[in-house]
Amino acid sequence: MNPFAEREKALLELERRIGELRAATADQPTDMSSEIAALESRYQEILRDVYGRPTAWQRVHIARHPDRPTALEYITALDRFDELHGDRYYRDDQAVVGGLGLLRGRAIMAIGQQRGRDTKENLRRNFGMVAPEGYRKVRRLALLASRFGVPIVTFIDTKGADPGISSEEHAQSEAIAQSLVAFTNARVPIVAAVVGEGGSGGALALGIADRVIMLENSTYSVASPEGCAAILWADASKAEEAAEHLKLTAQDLMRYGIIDEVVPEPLGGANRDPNAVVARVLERVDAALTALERLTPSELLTARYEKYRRMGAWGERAPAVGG
Amino acid sequence: MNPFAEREKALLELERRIGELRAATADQPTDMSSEIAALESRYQEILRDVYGRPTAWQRVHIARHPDRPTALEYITALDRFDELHGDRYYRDDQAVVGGLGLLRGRAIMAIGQQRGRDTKENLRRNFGMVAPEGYRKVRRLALLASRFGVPIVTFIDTKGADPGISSEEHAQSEAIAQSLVAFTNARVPIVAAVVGEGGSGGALALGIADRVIMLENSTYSVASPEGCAAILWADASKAEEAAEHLKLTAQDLMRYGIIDEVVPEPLGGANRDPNAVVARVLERVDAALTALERLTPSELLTARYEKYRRMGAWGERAPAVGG
Amino acid sequence: MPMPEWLNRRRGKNDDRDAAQWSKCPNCGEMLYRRDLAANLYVCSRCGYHFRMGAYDRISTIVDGDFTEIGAEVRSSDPLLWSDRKSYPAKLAGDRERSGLSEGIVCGFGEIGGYEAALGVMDFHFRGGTMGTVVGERVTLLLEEARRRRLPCVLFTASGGARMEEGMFALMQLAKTTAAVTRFMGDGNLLFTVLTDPTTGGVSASFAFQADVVIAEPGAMIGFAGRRVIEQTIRQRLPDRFQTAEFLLEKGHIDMVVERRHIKDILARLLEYAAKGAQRLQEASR
Amino acid sequence: MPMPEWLNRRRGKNDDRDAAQWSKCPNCGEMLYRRDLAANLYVCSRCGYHFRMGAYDRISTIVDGDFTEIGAEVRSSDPLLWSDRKSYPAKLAGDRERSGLSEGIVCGFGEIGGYEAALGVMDFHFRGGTMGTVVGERVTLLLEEARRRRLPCVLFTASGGARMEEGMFALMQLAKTTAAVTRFMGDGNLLFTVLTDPTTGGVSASFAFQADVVIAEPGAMIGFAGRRVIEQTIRQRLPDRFQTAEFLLEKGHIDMVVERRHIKDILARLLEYAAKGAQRLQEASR
Ligand SMILES: [Zn+2]
Ligand SMILES: [Zn+2]
Repeated sequence: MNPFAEREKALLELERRIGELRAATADQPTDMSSEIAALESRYQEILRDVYGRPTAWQRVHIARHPDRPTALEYITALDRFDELHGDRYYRDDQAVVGGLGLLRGRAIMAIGQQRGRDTKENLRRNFGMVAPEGYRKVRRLALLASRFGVPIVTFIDTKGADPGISSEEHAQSEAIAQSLVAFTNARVPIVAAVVGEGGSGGALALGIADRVIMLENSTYSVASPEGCAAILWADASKAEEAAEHLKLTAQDLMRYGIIDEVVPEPLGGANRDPNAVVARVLERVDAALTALERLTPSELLTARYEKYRRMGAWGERAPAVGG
Repeated sequence: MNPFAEREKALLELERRIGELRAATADQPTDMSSEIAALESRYQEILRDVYGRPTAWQRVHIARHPDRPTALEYITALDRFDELHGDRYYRDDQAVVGGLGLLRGRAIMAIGQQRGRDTKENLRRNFGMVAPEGYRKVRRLALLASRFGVPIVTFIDTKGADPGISSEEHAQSEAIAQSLVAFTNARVPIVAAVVGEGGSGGALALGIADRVIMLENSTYSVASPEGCAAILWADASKAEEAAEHLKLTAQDLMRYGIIDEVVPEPLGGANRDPNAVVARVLERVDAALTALERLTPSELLTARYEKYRRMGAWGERAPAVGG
Repeated sequence: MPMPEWLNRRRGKNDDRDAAQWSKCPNCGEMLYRRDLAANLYVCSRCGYHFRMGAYDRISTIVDGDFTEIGAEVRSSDPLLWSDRKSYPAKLAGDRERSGLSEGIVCGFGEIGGYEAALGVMDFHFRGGTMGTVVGERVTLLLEEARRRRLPCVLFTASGGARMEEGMFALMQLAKTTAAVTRFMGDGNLLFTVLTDPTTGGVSASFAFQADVVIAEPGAMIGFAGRRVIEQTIRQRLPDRFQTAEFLLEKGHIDMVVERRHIKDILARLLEYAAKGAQRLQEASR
Repeated sequence: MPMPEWLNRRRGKNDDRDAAQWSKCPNCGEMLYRRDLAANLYVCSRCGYHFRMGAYDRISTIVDGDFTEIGAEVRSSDPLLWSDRKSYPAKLAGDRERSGLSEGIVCGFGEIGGYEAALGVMDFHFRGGTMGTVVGERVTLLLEEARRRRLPCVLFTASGGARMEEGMFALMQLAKTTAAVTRFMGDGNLLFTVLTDPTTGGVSASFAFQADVVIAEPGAMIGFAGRRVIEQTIRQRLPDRFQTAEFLLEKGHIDMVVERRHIKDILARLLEYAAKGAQRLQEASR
């Protein structure tokens, strides 16, 4: 059970009571406004208490909240969307949704990792963990975007690439490696939005972009906190400690220059007002595309190379460590 | 049982007897030369009788002869060969053998369909019927040849593409279609040698070339005779009739301008002197490469386009049929 | 929808097919009045089964108005002087008579949802939509002209495979059309294919799957090897869904399965994305 | 083989590993005298098991003579100010001491069988060959310099994945090296990789499988997800062959499995094919 969803119950109870009181006030002559005000003040207090300054580990849970908008919420909020399927070889991996669409009148190629919104969809979508067939679909659509001349917009939300037997048998490494190549080479603008969890190479396979935006409570990391704890201390239960070490929050990554923009969420997380969050993210994607649209393909490629060329901290640019 | 292999038995028996007589003559003073001459004359007579002017259907059997040199005989006769494996996705299809090698000091990418030389190899090689994984290997190696800047040499020997369930499930059509694209686009010279059966699109997937050579008794056709008979008359047993209709011999195809050169075989077929045939084919491949080598990549691509652009018979170039 | 004049002109000989007033749906058995069936784009009003559709009927449902045919003058010759139960020229003449078509594909230019495009439509009623020199030549002419005019191209496929009676000339059409497709696409032009029932053999293994976006009609049988060949090889019956459009979608081979009544819309939308993309590129290069 | 001077110079701190005179083969249990093992390129003389090999040892078996190192001055910083049981700088210092290496990869230029090439060799003894900013930067510098000099590049991989202590900076090295690989290859330069035990995670999912030809050593474990992670996910033990080089060859992922003693030869032959191809192209263009 998601601990944040648990804590929300107190809030939802308060919300219900405030609603009831308001309804009662409307019908009756009794003045209940002071009671309502008191409850609302308590409500705000809990809200700030619970959500005000979430720790990295708390943000991991907000990012995983079952009611947080998934990639499909963004994609279906486009003016239009025509889904394209398959890797052309073996399978249509439903952990990835992609296709052509219109965003505020602009043609785009939208690609997202879809984790599912209920148990049935979770299974069908493999919890958003993409298999090689999915990354090959991503690669194909990225190449297709260049052929159409339309920008690529990705919605990142995955714990990581699928770690199953058949994914290894079908060359998961190759699939991710070639997706990275396709994004590096795409002759069209790319905007990536980390809307949930951004886990490891499985996320980066959709994440090489001219502009990377991240929701305030999304996370993006070299490994999931559980994975990191298992790797370093052979103890996945130390995930909370790992989460703090990994600097996986939007704020940290903004400071490091690894992402370009943080998109605010309502207090309590995107799940508390999904429509507004979806609209805000699409608005920021649109703004990013407007800025990028002026660049020629070769200017884009040069700028993209320079951007990733700088990523790291060594030599004269950063103090060396130790001897 | 291959009917040609059956008929050979009489010849092999004669060969044995001539050999015995010769051995006897060498040891003894008796003059047996007239007996030997008689036997040899009879031998030549049978040879001409059996093999002199084979019909199209007979050539189909010569092309399928179990002792006819397979692709690997040509490949292992190269000065050097380093096999490259796999489609990078799912499987290394052993019905295709490909890799880099040296032919008379020239670096080439050699790719062949390998049907197998005994029951065990037949199974491992799927009788030279290539699956999508194999055509994706072919495509990958053709692209790799352009990256290395080395010419492509193919050895065609297949009844046709593998018609199994998993081949359809893994997109056989797409695999062949993309192999055709890779050969069309290759920026290096391509020489194709039809050394056995050239069956349908499954053969053409290795057959788009700047120069196509064909052994005298090889066949190359739009469908196997059995397949053609099944399609047209719903009766595969009418294969012999289909073979005559299909114009699948090297002589016919040379006349039509569909191939560029016929390489002679010894009387009785390539199986009667495999080493000489292998050497002769490699010599002709080498000559073709020498001629093509002078062309720049763009000259090659233009000439290749023009060559296939002309293939067909319509409009002003050929009398229209009927109304 | 008013019938454009060019359609009526080309349709004449087709009318004998309309003589049969009723058609039985091969899927659900419903008896369908032929005029209603035509009005419903040859889709069974009861079960949605997609009947095979004639090339000119198809074109009239796809283009906005005018359609300028090209390559109609290209006719088959008989390079192999083929004759089995019947001579090849006699077979061709019979099919011309029955189908009202000059060959297995109709090619030309028109507008789709306001976007100009090249359009080629194969017709199974002519020699089973087999790929021969005329189909290959017309597709090539269409792609060459579309390339000159920098227009996207849409090809509807319907094919039982290669045309045996043209032997290796038929097989070589795979090479020729691939060369044309490759030049066309290599210049940045977009190719869309719509696979209709059936799309097999050489057509399937060439332009059908060389396109940028591959669409299929519901229930269409699509594959390289024919069902019968596979069943003979494996000596067992194949499941009904095998090689259907829906099966291929699941296996990742095609982009989408689209009902016939939505195909024009989706093509127009693809052309719109392409037009917007081309415009964006042009503006960025200024 | 006489030890080149540059190798002795760089090897100093490595010698403590030689203190243990005997090594036990993890495959067959044979006790191997360490000097013999080194002479046999760290391959078990009894069963052929390939031990992990140090970067400088490897380089000495691959290059003909001189090796000019580049990027050695690039050192890790501690961008996340990481400290768990130990600080990150302390971990690095420990590994430097133990391995005699400044970081997880050694890059430079030399000749292989007479052909000049760029060469990068990862070493599992330094932080498990993890991909961090220094590995990423050195690979990038190597590819950029190779591109300037129009030389092919050979990369030996050995990696347990990404370096946790550098967080997202480590992950971004996949993007950075991919950018470098893409530019390098985009100009027509050839990249060859040799995957040694183990090659997993980010290195596997970037340059290891972006190369033109992918070679692997016998028995090497290669994959994206680690064995333990998969076993935990599926809750069952994996077969021993899973993710071995031989398994991947069968699955079509890699071009060849080559014994260590033949790797220099095969690389020289690939470089020869490339040189002949380049010469041919040059002559044709004249
Ligand atoms: Zn029906
Ligand atoms: Zn051992």
